[in-house]
Amino acid sequence: MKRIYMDNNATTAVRAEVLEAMLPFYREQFGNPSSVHWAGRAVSGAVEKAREQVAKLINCSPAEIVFISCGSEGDNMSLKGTVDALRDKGDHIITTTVEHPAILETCKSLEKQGIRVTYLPVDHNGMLNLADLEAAITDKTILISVMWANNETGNLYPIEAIGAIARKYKVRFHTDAVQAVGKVPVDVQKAKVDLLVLSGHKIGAPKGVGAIYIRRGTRLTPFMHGGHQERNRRAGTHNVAGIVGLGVACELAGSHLGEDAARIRRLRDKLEQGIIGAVSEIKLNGHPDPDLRLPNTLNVSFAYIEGESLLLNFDMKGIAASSGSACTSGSLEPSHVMGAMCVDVVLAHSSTRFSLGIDNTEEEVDYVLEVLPPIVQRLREMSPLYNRTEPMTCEECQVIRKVH
Amino acid sequence: MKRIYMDNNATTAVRAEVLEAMLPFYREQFGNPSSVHWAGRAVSGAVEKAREQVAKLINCSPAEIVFISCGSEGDNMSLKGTVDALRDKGDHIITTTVEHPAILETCKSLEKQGIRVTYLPVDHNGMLNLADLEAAITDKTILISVMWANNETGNLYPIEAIGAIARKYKVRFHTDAVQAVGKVPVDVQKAKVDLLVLSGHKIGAPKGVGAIYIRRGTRLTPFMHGGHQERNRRAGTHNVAGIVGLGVACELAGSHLGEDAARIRRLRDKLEQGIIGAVSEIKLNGHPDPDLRLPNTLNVSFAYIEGESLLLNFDMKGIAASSGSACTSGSLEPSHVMGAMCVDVVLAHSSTRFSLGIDNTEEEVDYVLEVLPPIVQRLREMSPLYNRTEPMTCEECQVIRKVH
Amino acid sequence: MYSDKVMDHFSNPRNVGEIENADGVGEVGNASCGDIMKIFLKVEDNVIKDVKFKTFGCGAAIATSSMVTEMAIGKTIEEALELTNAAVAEALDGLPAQKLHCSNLAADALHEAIRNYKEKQA
Amino acid sequence: MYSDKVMDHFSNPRNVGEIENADGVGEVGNASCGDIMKIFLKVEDNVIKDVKFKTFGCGAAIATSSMVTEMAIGKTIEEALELTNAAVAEALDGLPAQKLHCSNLAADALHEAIRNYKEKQA
Ligand SMILES: Cc1ncc(COP(=O)(O)O)c(C=O)c1O
Ligand SMILES: Cc1ncc(COP(=O)(O)O)c(C=O)c1O
Repeated sequence: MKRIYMDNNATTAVRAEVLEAMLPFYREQFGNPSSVHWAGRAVSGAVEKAREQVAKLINCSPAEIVFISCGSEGDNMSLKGTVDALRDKGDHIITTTVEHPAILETCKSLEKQGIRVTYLPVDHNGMLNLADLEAAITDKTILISVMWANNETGNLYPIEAIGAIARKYKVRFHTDAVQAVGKVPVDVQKAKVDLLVLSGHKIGAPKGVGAIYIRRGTRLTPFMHGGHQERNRRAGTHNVAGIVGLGVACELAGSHLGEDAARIRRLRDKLEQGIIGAVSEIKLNGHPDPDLRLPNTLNVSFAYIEGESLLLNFDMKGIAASSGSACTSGSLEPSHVMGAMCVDVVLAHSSTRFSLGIDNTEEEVDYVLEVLPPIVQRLREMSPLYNRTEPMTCEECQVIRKVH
Repeated sequence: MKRIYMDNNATTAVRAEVLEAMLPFYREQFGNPSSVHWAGRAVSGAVEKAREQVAKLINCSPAEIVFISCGSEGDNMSLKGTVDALRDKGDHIITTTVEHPAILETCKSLEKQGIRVTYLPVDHNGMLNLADLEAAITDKTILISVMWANNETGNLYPIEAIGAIARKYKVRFHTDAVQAVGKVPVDVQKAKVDLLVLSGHKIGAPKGVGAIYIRRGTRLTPFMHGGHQERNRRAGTHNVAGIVGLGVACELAGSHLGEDAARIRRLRDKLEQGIIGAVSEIKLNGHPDPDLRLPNTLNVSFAYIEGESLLLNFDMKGIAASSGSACTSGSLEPSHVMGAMCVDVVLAHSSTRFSLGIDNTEEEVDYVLEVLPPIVQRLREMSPLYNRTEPMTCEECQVIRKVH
Repeated sequence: MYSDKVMDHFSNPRNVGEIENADGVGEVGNASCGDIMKIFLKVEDNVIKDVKFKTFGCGAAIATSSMVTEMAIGKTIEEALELTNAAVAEALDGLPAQKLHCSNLAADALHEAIRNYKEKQA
Repeated sequence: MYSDKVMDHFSNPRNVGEIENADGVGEVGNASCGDIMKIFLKVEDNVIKDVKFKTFGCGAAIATSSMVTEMAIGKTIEEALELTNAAVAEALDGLPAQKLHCSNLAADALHEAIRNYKEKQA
């Protein structure tokens, strides 16, 4: 069977060059970079080289990069570390309703400790109103945290403009750039961010490694206490192979960013136009202007059908995508991002994300466009909501209205 | 040049079988185990299999295992998560002066939040007095944290006896078993521990993966907030390859534990006896009874010389070991473990740890025994403390007395 | 995740559709899970002669709907009322834990349809 | 970590030993770093004719001790007093940052020895 992977925002395959670079660090150069002997020396240089590669991709100094285990760790570290370091300055954080759970759940845990959090709403396109952001800042605000790109819709947020506002009010600015790095240009100087988080497995490096940019002079209480690794900023023996892989993945991403993005963008646009042309009663989720979304992401809802059924049908044809349906999220509610955008809850349940990557081809897009319309049609025929003549029951209305 | 690695307590090489098991999960089975499609399904089973392998090694149920990124994370999670979950019950933790920094630094950070910590002293052999432990328990005590085996000396602590005391007083019991798992039998039921931490890279799995055992029913606030991974106990995309590697390493460790330990123990004993026989004025650090130490660990101080010089000389002969010297620890003080054992500070600076592993051979031990005595002699000849006739200056006395 | 039987019923659902002038129609839905199931009955001499369904929902919702129609056909009303959600799940060789509480409503929909049938009779 | 020059002086330290009936002896030590350096001088006509050292300490401590002896021999007392720890580190092509503050005391030991020499003269 054909296997078409269009779920690159969930995770990516490790790139061949990345794996090759990693392999020597499992058995030959297996030392602990903190050791002074040959086994340690053989690897400490490799860690520092990776640090330079990561730094180059986001335009910072290597000393400002700290290696961590994943994007979630970086988000926890940024928020909790800031609250601990700046608690005397204030107790207020501003973020958005469309952040990844790594931010939202961390904020909830901070609220239990007495931190006040403003969750900025978004409009129907999933975009922020910067006047809202500016209005939310008080003299107790210690952090603004806005993601660079949304994982579900691909929406790109105006990070430079937000950075300028943060500077104006002298508020620290953190961005979860897990979905942005490697897909669009990311420059921490231009964007004036103080903390930025990236994760390896979204850009062809392995799972279990990430990095956080900490602008020089940014006081941040460590999240992981212990040994002296990473100049006391993150304890735990270095994941050397993972770090080496992350470095190579960043270098590859940087050197091909323009061409890769353009090619993937063409495929995404073809898929988008193809679906819009072939299937009626659908809704594009995220910003209608494809320039304001990641070049690889398409999120679309198919009225009357539920996302998991769609995914399973796609899967039977070898197509891997993802869904905002409650049934696939591990929670009982459909996607909070769809909810924040006031997408009708039934449509939210059918929101389907196609996230392309460097390995996708035009043939794959053609294949998806071929098998998708009949699957949608078949499921619609099975749906009690489709071609309905009687009015909806109370229960159903409730279903459809139950969006904030 | 010969390369003899005797620093297995710092980190180990990834075992060939482990690496082989990991490789398919980088490029072929690269999916996110949380995904419902083929790419996710292909790996979620592998994660669950690894969970069973880890559970079997320490005799718990797979549902009680949570995968994490390293030992330090597990220690942070255990302490911080317990304090958050049980804060209403009390504000007192009991630990020891010889824990790894992942415990000690975490305790320091908790002290800043108002938690009271009792650091139990150890005797000259590095052992605890269980009457001290019992006497330290109050009705505000929420956690006892004692390591299973010490990383520097190899000392094994009486975990079963401590578990019994903890049960008697109904206090939660955590053990940092990073150095014990895979080297000695570890059974969480027998030991009555509630939380246990292990780290992959100490047992032939890669760096960047570990596990925590959380006894069923143990309330623990998550350390890493975010997605629903690990049944909401640890957010972050699974490090699938690392987890698979950890599983295989645990299985290998379990199936060969007896023979491996016996063989390594014979080599360690030979090294120990050989050094004691060939070099005068040395001090064995840790318990003199080798049964009360890990089978692979030997820690010895060489009077009059400093540890880094020794290590560098060993290194020039291809021997990798480690030292309690300040110069290699990344801090300004020599090993806190030597300090806690009241080892004279000059001797502490020369404490040298040989930690053997499955790959060491008898020839390697012979080689070390051949090159070590002349190195020690040469450095002693160079030392102003050796064969001294005049009395020490004030400054020197201070050096030697400055131990708690 | 799903058993082979679930996947079979999901990919080849039995008795999809509507029955015109049905003797009983029942619908249940669960907003948070995104499942709505609608069951149509044809009853003759107290025996269920035909059942059809339409379902908006996940794989488990569709498979349980399909399975319940197969299980109900030929049963008396009383027998059909004894069919439980658990029995449906069992007939499918089980369902994933997180599906048991929210997508396993097909027997409820059947009971709703029988209630509607009885109402009409009365 | 260490430069080649440091490693050279560490593995083949110059002028190790003591001078019997030395004209000056100086010792400095730093408890927390575990470094103690002792320098012995032979002085003739205000010129350092011979220097020997004994050092307890890390690689940097031994290398700087060795280097300072090489740098001092042949210098006048005044010239030798101008030798700094920084100059010693530089002559070794630099030292790792964490070594600069605590293991780089060889020039201090030399100055101590010169002070001791002057005291004896007075
Ligand atoms: C006893 C002990 N605890 C914790 C750790 C920390 O483990 P990791 O480096 O995996 O974070 C180590 C190893 O460095 C250790 O020896
Ligand atoms: C926007 C965003 N932030 C954070 C994360 C968390 O990253 P990780 O899975 O590496 O912890 C993800 C990916 O799942 C993401 O898409």
